[in-house]
Amino acid sequence: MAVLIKPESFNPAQLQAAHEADMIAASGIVGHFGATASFIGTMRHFNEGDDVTGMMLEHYPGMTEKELDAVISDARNQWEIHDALIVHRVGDIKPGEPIVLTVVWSAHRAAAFEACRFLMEALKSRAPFWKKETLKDGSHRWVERNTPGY
Amino acid sequence: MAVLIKPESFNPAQLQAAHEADMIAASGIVGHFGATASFIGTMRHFNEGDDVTGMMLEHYPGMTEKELDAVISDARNQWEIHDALIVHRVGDIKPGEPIVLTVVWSAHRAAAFEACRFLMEALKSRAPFWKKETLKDGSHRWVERNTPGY
Amino acid sequence: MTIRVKFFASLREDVINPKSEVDSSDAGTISDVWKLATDHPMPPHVLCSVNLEHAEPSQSVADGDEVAFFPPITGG
Amino acid sequence: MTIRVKFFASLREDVINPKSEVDSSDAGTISDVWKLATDHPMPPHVLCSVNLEHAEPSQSVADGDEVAFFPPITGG
Repeated sequence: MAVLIKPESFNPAQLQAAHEADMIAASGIVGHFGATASFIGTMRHFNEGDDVTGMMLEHYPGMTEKELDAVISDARNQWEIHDALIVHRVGDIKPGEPIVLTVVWSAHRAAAFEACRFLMEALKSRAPFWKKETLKDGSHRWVERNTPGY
Repeated sequence: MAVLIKPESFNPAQLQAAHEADMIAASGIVGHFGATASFIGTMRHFNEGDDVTGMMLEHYPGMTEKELDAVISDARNQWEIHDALIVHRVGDIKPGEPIVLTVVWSAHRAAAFEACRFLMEALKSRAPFWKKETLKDGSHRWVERNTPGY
Repeated sequence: MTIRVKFFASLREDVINPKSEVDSSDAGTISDVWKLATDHPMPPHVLCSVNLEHAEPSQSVADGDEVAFFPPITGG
Repeated sequence: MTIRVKFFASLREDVINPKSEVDSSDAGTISDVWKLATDHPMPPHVLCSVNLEHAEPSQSVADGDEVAFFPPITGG
């Protein structure tokens, strides 16, 4: 189980592969999970009908990590999962860059899919991150709310 | 939209990244999707309580591709998705190797999650693949049915 | 005037000496194709297809069709 | 005998000259902390935390606590 807060751009596939390699090495078993579900949230170049050229992601250091750890604990209480990874970007972000990665490894696909989605929804409602967008005309605005996920 | 049948072991992250790079190049836009959901099915070293040392995946060439294309079409009719990728292994497989990859790129996470899961469930019920397991004692058995996914 | 017949997975192993072609003038439905292709009784959970599309055993077949029989699908 | 106070995101920009510490002997609840830290009225959708955990404005605070105020969360 791991939570990473990244102030620089990250490669989701690389972090997922590295975590998986560590997990396999730690268990000493090849083939102990059958299902891996992952989600990548990427910065779009538009939002609410406007062109967005950049974004600043603020967070509350300390509380962020605590909430993300709690989100993973909650997932473990609800589903049988082998491992989980949450990576979240902070700081200045450009369109096309990944913002968030959630991955769940499980024996079975239902648990992997459901827990992975749960991680995303839970972090979006609980983890203290805030987005400030830069629009095409150079103006800034705070994103006021998240879109519903279910 | 792409469907790949692989007779050799494949790297899911690499194929997902390659497809995404092509998609971005084709659209000419960076940041036109916000959500990428993916699922990897991996061969486990156990099933139904027994140690499994290998697996042979048979399929019905021609029908397989047709059904997987239809599964993607059905997903596009139900959700707004930018792109989708299905990769499925055939032939002799070892524990720890990926069997299947489904990826959906969308503007929104609900569509990405739901369509990705739909691809998996639909292919498991429709695409003509059959698994034959090799057990630890050298005996073989056909897998009789898939586990329910919802 | 033939219908091609294929068997997959456990059926391919279990059905002994099946015909790979049957005469289309003798076969009205997929069930008929089974009976012409093999002496085995058709197992209860067999799935079938005509020309690469899922089909019911009662479905009609025609000259040139490819009919396949297979056990429940276990991919993914 | 102090409570540390933090404001995040749009609140950090909107609340002018907030105090970063208030006297814990004057503050019974999180709402009291807001009133001691700034002259602004508390906006309707403000969220708050005590010691890095989500909390309600009516929650009690104690000496040494860290209280934070922030707008609706928009990560992920």
